[in-house]
Amino acid sequence: MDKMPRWADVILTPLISLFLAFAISALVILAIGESPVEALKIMVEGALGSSYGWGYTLYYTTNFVFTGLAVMVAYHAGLFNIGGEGQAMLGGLGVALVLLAVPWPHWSLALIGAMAAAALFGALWALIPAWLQARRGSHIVITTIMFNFIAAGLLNYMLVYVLRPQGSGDPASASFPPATHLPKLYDMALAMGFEWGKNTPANISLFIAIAACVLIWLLIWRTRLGYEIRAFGKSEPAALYAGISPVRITVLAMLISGALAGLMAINNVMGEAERLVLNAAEGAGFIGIAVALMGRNHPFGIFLAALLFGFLYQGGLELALWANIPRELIVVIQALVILFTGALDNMVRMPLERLFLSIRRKRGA
Amino acid sequence: MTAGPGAENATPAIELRGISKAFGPVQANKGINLSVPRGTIHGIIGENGAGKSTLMSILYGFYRPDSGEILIGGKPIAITDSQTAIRAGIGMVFQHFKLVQNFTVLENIILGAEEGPMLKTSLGRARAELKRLADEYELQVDPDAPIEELSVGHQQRVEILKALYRRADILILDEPTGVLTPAEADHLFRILRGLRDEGKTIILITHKLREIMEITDNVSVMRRGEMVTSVKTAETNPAQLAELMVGRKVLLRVDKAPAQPGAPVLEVRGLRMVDADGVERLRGIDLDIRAGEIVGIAGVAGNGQTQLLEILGGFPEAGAKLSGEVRLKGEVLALKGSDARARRRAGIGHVPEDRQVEGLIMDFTAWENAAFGYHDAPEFQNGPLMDNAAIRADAVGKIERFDVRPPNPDLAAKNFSGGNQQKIVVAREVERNPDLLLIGQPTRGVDIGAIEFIHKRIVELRDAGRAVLLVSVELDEIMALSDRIAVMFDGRIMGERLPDQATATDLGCLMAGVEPDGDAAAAMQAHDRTGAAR
Amino acid sequence: MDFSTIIAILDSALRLMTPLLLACLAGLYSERAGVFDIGLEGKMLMAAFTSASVAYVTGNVWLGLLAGIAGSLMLSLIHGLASITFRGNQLISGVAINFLAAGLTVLLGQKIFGLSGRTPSLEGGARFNAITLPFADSLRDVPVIGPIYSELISGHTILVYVAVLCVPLTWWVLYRTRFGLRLRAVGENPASVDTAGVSVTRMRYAAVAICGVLCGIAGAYLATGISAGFVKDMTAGRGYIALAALIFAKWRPWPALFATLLFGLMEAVSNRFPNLDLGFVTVPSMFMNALPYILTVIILAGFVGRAIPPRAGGEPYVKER
Amino acid sequence: DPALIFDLGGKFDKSFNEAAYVGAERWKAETGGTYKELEMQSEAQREQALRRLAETGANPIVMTGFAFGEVLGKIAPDYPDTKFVIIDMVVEQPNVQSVVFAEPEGSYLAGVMAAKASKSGTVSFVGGMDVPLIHKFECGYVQGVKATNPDAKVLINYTGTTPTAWNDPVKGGELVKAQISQGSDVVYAAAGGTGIGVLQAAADANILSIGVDSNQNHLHPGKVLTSMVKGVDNSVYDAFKAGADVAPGIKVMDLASGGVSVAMDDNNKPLVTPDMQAAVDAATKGIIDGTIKVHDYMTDNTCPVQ
Ligand SMILES: Nc1ncnc2c1ncn2[C@@H]1O[C@H](COP(=O)(O)OP(=O)(O)OP(=O)(O)O)[C@@H](O)[C@H]1O
Ligand SMILES: Nc1ncnc2c1ncn2[C@@H]1O[C@H](COP(=O)(O)OP(=O)(O)OP(=O)(O)O)[C@@H](O)[C@H]1O
Ligand SMILES: [Mg+2]
Ligand SMILES: [Mg+2]
Repeated sequence: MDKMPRWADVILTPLISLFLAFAISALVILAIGESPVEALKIMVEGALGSSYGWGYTLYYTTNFVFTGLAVMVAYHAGLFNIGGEGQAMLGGLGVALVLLAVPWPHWSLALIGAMAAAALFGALWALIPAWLQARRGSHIVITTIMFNFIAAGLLNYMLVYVLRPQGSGDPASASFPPATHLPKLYDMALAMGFEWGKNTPANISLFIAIAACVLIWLLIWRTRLGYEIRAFGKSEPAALYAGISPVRITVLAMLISGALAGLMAINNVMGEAERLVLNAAEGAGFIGIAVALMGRNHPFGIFLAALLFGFLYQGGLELALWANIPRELIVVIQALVILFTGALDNMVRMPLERLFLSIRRKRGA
Repeated sequence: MTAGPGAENATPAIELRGISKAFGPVQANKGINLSVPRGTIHGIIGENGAGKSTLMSILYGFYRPDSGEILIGGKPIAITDSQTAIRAGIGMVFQHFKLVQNFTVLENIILGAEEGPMLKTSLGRARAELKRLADEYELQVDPDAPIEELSVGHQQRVEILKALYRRADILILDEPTGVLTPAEADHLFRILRGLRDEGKTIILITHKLREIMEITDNVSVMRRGEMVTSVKTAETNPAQLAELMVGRKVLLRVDKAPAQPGAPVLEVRGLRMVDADGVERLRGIDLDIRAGEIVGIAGVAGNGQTQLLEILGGFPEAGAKLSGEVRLKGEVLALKGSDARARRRAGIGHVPEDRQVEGLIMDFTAWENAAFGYHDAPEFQNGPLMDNAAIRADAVGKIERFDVRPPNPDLAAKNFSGGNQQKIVVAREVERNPDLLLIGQPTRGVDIGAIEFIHKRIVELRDAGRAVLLVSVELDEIMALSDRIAVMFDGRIMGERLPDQATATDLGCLMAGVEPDGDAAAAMQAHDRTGAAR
Repeated sequence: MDFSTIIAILDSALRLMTPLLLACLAGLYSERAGVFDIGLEGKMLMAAFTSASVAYVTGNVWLGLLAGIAGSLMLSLIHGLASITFRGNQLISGVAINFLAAGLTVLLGQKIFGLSGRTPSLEGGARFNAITLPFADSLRDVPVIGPIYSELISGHTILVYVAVLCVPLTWWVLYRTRFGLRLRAVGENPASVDTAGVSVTRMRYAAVAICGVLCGIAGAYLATGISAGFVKDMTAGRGYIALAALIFAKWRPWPALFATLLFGLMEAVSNRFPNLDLGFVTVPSMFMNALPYILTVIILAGFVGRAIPPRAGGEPYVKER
Repeated sequence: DPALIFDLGGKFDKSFNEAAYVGAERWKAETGGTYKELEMQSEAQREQALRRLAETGANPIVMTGFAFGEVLGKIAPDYPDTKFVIIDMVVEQPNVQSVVFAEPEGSYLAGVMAAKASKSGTVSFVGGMDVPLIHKFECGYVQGVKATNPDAKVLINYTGTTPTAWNDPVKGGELVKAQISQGSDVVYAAAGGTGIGVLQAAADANILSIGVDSNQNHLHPGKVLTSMVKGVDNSVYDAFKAGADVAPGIKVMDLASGGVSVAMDDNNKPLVTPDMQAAVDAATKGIIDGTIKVHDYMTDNTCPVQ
């Protein structure tokens, strides 16, 4: 019944869209008087041309995978969680509190503790909007937006008045003890006998992010809860008919979503900064929205989209470093990528469908 | 083909030549020719998905044909959008009404046909015109009532008024009676005859052969996108039409042995329900159903049947207050809150009235839908995960046994025709072998082939000693299937009848809230008053 | 709190309300027509930039206003293409527009003015100045009414009055005109509009364009009305707040005025009382800064029921699947 | 070549980062040399940027902002041959020069001028975010005000808690208006891009304002009382000029060394009365010779006066 082969839909369409996005970006680069070819070269080499570039690309990817998955889980339940940013901030707070308060003997234990704290804090920050939506009908889009602002205020307060070491001018927590430092991919590669990604922040969290992709895929498409989340997200009356409780699903989906957003903190707070800084989440919560939507709300797609955004982030810095191009160009390129692959994809798909239909007709005739 | 009354006019009102339309790979219409003489009622029948709605939508400019020619009054015309169709004098009442739910009747009627940029003048004129039309054609509706508060029958009147307001000469009605009570349908037919006698041309799509025989002058049969035949109604008969339509012989009557009622399965005592707005929707229902019998509930939609089914199914609308007692096999069922899951475990199966909104997740595949509501059954679990292989295998079996077409478990529910969607729901609920099956509007919009099949399954379930509660606005269906008939009106059960003793007029009176001995005119008036659901 | 303090707070609330109200009404047109728009922020930002740039270069704020509207309209057109013509995901399109505006404004600003996204400060005719309403001065000393008229009502830039007048205007358009009827219908059930012979596409584009115009005015107000020039990211999340207000107002014009005024008021109050001293403890500034958001949540939870969006909202109109 | 890294605010923040940029440009104009510059986009890029620049041989590498402190402390030992200069933070490494400014001293002078200029006896302060660095400004300012006029009232506002707090001229303007309605007639802004709105609103309402970091007197001539100038530009210029020979250690830029000052130029000349000038001179002298002790908020997280 499909209008075109699946591979064309899944691979060809996004590729052409991506190409269009980059073509327009090239025009923008030309317009500000730089060479697009040079820029592309710098970006690709800087982000993917060395283990160093990959180390950073994968570090950003890890952040976006977590926030993308967070948006996705809520989305399947028909909930639009704009609060990933605040939940990620709270996750960072949880990580900092747990790592500073408990004398962890080994990083592995610390990681478990930090994951629990990050997930718990993120989940709790999502719980209130979820509960308000389920019980009071308060629109989750508003409440999660508000909770982002409230989280920023809370973090600001905690860092300036509670967690900041005496005498430090930096609104940041103390550094976490060395025993809690996560192994970097570099260390892991060394242990296996080769050198990879020296001095890059990519760390073991990447594997946790990949594991999260698999687990979330299992959750959504292989468990009863996932089935119920999807059913509820598609049709609330049908969910009621089937005995699925809207309150339960709303709350559970948002808890999982918030926990995932919170979990991002093990990568940026625990894995990279090794302390909590004011601006820790850095908009990754918002990027997560784009990543989830572009990844078609599927973990595999989300991983690819996160990789794309990781590439843009890392390539963007290299661009700023080696060419006279302002960092905002990267924001424009991101915007174009989101626009073409996410919103204007039918512009590519429609003619493609027609093409495949006419090919099929010819063959049929 | 030959013309009906008014045949002296040689040029047909509508002529379609070689109309083809494809939706992607689906060829919905293939080279269709059709000619409809002026001043006739022309019936079109065909299985679900045969392409009837598509063809009419093309005529109305909703879809554009891939090829073919349309002639109105003998003149070729390119109908590129509905505006052109309206100007050519075509009006259409769609299968799924195209009304804005939170607009008033008046607003819906003037939408797109306003006079001038200000609403006030348009509304004033429309109000007067509406009154004239309403009087002339017996199409009374409250012009200021919001659509969402009207019964479907009244919503349909609004659709017809919309077309008449636009001075349509050609009126297309796509399955208009699917949602009407017999009284409403009769009323509609009276109007249609009146319109025909005025010289208007009417195309009527329906799945009900009785209606074709009763009202049409000519009838065309469609199958799989093609026009199979067009004949004078007087020269054919239902069995022949059914065979033309489905391509095989169809049994038009339900064949069932007398019921052998056993122990009571469902006992309802004094069930009351007040909804969130404080309106009392059920006013003390007493009802018993025994094992091995089908109890049919007849009634105009909106008299509490929906609420009754939902309460028994375990999901009363939010904020409703319930009282009374419900027992299943002697066990008292808790009436608090919403727990459809517990009801299923207790042995109640439920085919909901609206399959697309409640019964199915339209974006789920057929196999996922085949377990919907039973997805927590132990046989579908595999440790912490769901056993998708088992669910799929189970679904494949159901699809085969219920002849769901196309037999593709991976197709999304929305891509099946209405009849086949219904088969998926019925298969899911019937094959669970519930002690009590609640079934609402089992064959709404379903073609006769599928109706025959679904009816057979319901009777088989009864014969296996199960209790069935059937709610339908189709009196024919109620009469054909039920072992006992209860009539609901305004949240009460007005009376019970045995099918062989009940007559349509008798039931009609009860449905209008009048004891059968009361005079018929009062009944009709009462019926009109209750037309508004709230 | 004395009377003059109340007047001052309300006065500030009015100014802070204005961009929110314009953006909120912008969203109202778009969403009432069934096109969701989380790109209000980006459109305002783009408009703020183009209006400030043109106002600076020409020295004429009215040209600046036009440029602001044009800048915002350009993004509206993209949103329309994506969500109407190509039936794309409206949320993604909105997100993309926000990014695009954040990047382009700085990129262009840097190219043109070399100030990394800032425009030079606007002076004189390049910005909207406060208007003194007739008799404002002579009425000043009349008790109660005087201050209300001459301090609160008089003395705002013209765009503040425009914004407030847009409320009855929007109400009138929506509920009293043919256009409004069709607009509301297309957001509830586009098929009903289509079968009534009215183009869904045209209606939706019109709505999206009006949204662009209003966002343009909002952005121009930010850069040339309430302040004097563009600073990168100067919308500072107001587009999202406007969106929240729109849902709060349940997509209706008068409640939109109320909702945005409430947001303005809460911000004005927290500006006025930055360090609330409760005697035993001084509430930290962070809490006061977050107070408007906390109050919003509380009000939402306590007093506003379920908000039901236009039924066809967020979904592209598809006839043939 | 030397290199300069700007903090998240971006190089044209009209304030701190921009001052650094001005210094670098002055060096470039004078020597004809070239330098590499980089703007931060995210936290994780700090370390990356430092390493990348160090590896490409940039020397010295100057960075603005306390946020680099932690990272620099970590990576400086990896590049012993590279000199680093960090502004606004102390990093104790043998190859790092830490430049810290005595913001409280400069702010104190600003406070003295504000108190002298105020007719209402109420002055005010607008900070970007409620963070320790900004409290330093605030506390020094309040001390100066109170020392000059013990009865004066100081109104204090912070813009917000998200990064947009530094780029919200609209809110900055509203905060000033709220302060004016409470009687303030001199406002001191330490709020980055938000400060532009503060100065604008003050000028519109015909009250005086005090700029920060760079000399902002020219923004609204005759309406900006003064600017508390941090000699970031000089520090960058000096570091670039010294090249690889930058002296490690802590460089305190205070009043005495001319590292901080209140800007006096043609734009604010009419506003500075002889009385005011005398008070500033006296305070300057007192601070330099130690008879006036300006408390630094950061040492104990408190401010002696409110
Ligand atoms: N909007 C659409 N997009 C894609 N395909 C469609 C669409 N509408 C109909 N079709 C296809 O056209 C065929 C004809 O559908 P149509 O709705 O005309 O059938 P029908 O005869 O009216 O059926 P029913 O009796 O159920 O109303 C369908 O089988 C379907 O494959
Ligand atoms: N995306 C699609 N691609 C192909 N065919 C489709 C698609 N969606 C729907 N159809 C076809 O549309 C036909 C019927 O669609 P429709 O929704 O009109 O149901 P229906 O048969 O009219 O049901 P009902 O009578 O209950 O209204 C089906 O035959 C189905 O195959
Ligand atoms: Mg049909
Ligand atoms: Mg159909």
